[in-house]
Amino acid sequence: MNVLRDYIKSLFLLELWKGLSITGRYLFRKKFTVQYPEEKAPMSPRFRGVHALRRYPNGEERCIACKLCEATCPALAITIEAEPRADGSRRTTRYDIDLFKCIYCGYCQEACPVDAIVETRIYEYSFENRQDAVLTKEKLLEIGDKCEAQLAADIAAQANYR
Amino acid sequence: MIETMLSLWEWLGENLVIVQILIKIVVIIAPLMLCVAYFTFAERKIIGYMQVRIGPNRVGPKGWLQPIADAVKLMFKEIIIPTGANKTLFLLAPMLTLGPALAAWAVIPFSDGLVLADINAALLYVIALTSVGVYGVLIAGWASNSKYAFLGAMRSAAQIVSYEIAMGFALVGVLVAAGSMNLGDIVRAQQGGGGLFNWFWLPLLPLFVIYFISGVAETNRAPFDVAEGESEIVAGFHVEYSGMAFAVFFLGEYANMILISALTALFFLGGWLSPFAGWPLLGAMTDWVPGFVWFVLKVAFVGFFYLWLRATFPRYRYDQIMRLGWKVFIPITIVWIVVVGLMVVLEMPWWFD
Amino acid sequence: MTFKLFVFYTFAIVLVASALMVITRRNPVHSALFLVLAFFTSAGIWLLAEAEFLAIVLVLVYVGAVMVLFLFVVMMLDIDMATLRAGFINYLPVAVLVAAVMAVEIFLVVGPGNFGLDVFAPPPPMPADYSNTASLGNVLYTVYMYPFEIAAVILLVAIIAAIGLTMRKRADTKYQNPSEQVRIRKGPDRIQVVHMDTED
Amino acid sequence: MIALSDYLILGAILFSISLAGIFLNRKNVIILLMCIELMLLAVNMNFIAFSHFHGDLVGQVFVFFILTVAAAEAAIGLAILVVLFRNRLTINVQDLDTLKG
Repeated sequence: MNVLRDYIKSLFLLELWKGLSITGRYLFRKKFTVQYPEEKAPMSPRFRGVHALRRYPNGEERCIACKLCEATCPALAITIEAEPRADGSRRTTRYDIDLFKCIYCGYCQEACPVDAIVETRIYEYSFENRQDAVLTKEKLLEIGDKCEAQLAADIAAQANYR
Repeated sequence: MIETMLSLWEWLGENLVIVQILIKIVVIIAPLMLCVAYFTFAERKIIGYMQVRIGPNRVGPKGWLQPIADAVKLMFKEIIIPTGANKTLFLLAPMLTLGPALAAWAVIPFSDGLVLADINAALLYVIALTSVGVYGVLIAGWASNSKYAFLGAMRSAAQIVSYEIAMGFALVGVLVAAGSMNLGDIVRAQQGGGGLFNWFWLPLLPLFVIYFISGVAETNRAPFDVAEGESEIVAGFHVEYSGMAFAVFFLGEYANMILISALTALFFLGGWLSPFAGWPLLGAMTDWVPGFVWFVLKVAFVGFFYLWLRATFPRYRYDQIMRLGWKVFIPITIVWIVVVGLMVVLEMPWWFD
Repeated sequence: MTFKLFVFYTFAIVLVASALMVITRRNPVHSALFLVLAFFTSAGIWLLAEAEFLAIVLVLVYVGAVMVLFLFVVMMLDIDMATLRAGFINYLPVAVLVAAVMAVEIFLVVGPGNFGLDVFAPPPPMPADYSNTASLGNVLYTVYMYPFEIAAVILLVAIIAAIGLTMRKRADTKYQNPSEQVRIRKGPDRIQVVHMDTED
Repeated sequence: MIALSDYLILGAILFSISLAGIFLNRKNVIILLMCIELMLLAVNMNFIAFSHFHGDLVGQVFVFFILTVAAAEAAIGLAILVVLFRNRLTINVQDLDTLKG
């Protein structure tokens, strides 16, 4: 009996019709496509885009040149040079992130004891020269200044989970 | 519109023969190429919809200019000829794919009497031309001087030659049922009071299925596209092609698909006949629709099936393709030819009386 | 010169040229492709002689099947052409001489003197509703029934012989048996649900 | 109009060419097979021409049989060739000399 059933099944291509009916039904399903430049997908506060260096509210940069981020970076994308400043505090003289090397893992952000280096929500960026891919300290700080409100909000939202 | 076309046709018939034939060829080929271009668009759209996305929608309103943009892009790309390739054959191969696919349209009747060459051995001519199509693939693979291309060509040649047999046998069944090799006569043999139940797809159901599936295999389309097999041999026989040479291959593949769809419509789905002919209410309501429209609708229906299959099934393994062709299709066709012969001899009612 | 004659001569010139290419090309793939061209042109010439069925069958059988087989074999085999070509020039004079003598002899027999237009008048063209296929079929299935069946048997023997000659089961390669694979059913063949007790 | 002699001469030229081909390529089995096909084509040409000029279908029937036999011959010939190449790695006719009486 089973043999006969299997035979009829294969003769009338029943399983193939089953497959066709699935794709046939999906033809009329609602489509999920996001029309990118006009619409954008919602973003998590943990989103890891291009990097930024933050400042304290009084304008002092947070980074204390502990070099934990440089040490933890798996792609060796971060280069830091530091010297004591005139007032004796330790600050970086150079803080470069090579975006060609960076894999946006977010380890630098986690390693940072003072929440200085963070990853922003910015993901639409491009370069026209290879040199532009290396983010210098000035550029990082500039990005940080621009997104400070968003960054502070995101860090606050995540505070319970850290 | 069809009436004006018909009268134009007759007017041309009374004048210069060569010019008239050339004009007819242009009248057939130009819309056909447009159809081919928009078939690629339809494919991307339909497969997109089946995968719950919307497909190309950026170029022009609703993406309608996408095929034009593709064509323009391909036209301006460089045709790279690989080192050690045989230049003449390399450039000849795409034309050998496209040529037979277009030449076969000479005998396709679009409506009653609307055919370029009304020859007696039309069916044989069509089989001969589809069998010539394999040369483009074979020569492309060999002339590319590339292992992937060559492997793709070898696979595809063996596959095409194998499925041609099943296809030919299926057509023998049609031939026996219709009693003629003229495509117009084959369609006229499907005329009757039952509308779509008078067509050959019902008495020749196994042959219909086999013909269509063999057609899919013959045109190297999914799920029988081992000749391309992106995951195994990159893109198969046309891996070395670029620019316009590649575009011609592409056109050839889609022209072949439309050709097989048209042939399926003619042989099994009653060509230009109305599906509701002779039906009490619908028959009278759809009486005014010209045959050409029915034909186009049927071709589009079969073409849609091609895309549907591609969106649904995973690629066959090569040895299973060969098994299917030789050990399943050929025996079934032979058995059904005998059955059809019996039906014709016994003058079975509805179809063969 | 009528149009028909012009077509005939064009085809004839292409046919002879491609036949010459077949025997002189260094690369056998080119030879095979020129042979394809020769078959195509002769199909054209046969059409002129009102043998549509055979012309199309020539394309179907030779171009579509036999020559694909030839090309397949030529492309697959790794042939050392240098040794095979050795002696080509040496045999050229003999070949040309023999071929020329042959051609002249046949020409003397079948030349225009014996088989020209004035001896054999061109036959009247067939009526428009004449079907070469149908009439050939009529003859083939009545008078030549037995030879036809013998031809079928010859083809069958050829199929069996070709398969028998080239079929081999290699012990050193792994292969799957698709017939066995498709017989697998969803039930116990494919997956087996094993019941296991939890440990505590 | 095309005369019968035109067809016959064309057939004769084809036949001679294929004969020369057999002389020239006497070591290469594949080209030899192709020359035989060409020869059969020449013969078929004569049959078709005579059939046309006599208004008799028998010539065409004969061509039909020649086509079948030639197809069978090509299939078996190529099969032999493949087996040959597989076993001896050559298709040179001169190397096929192990069958000594």
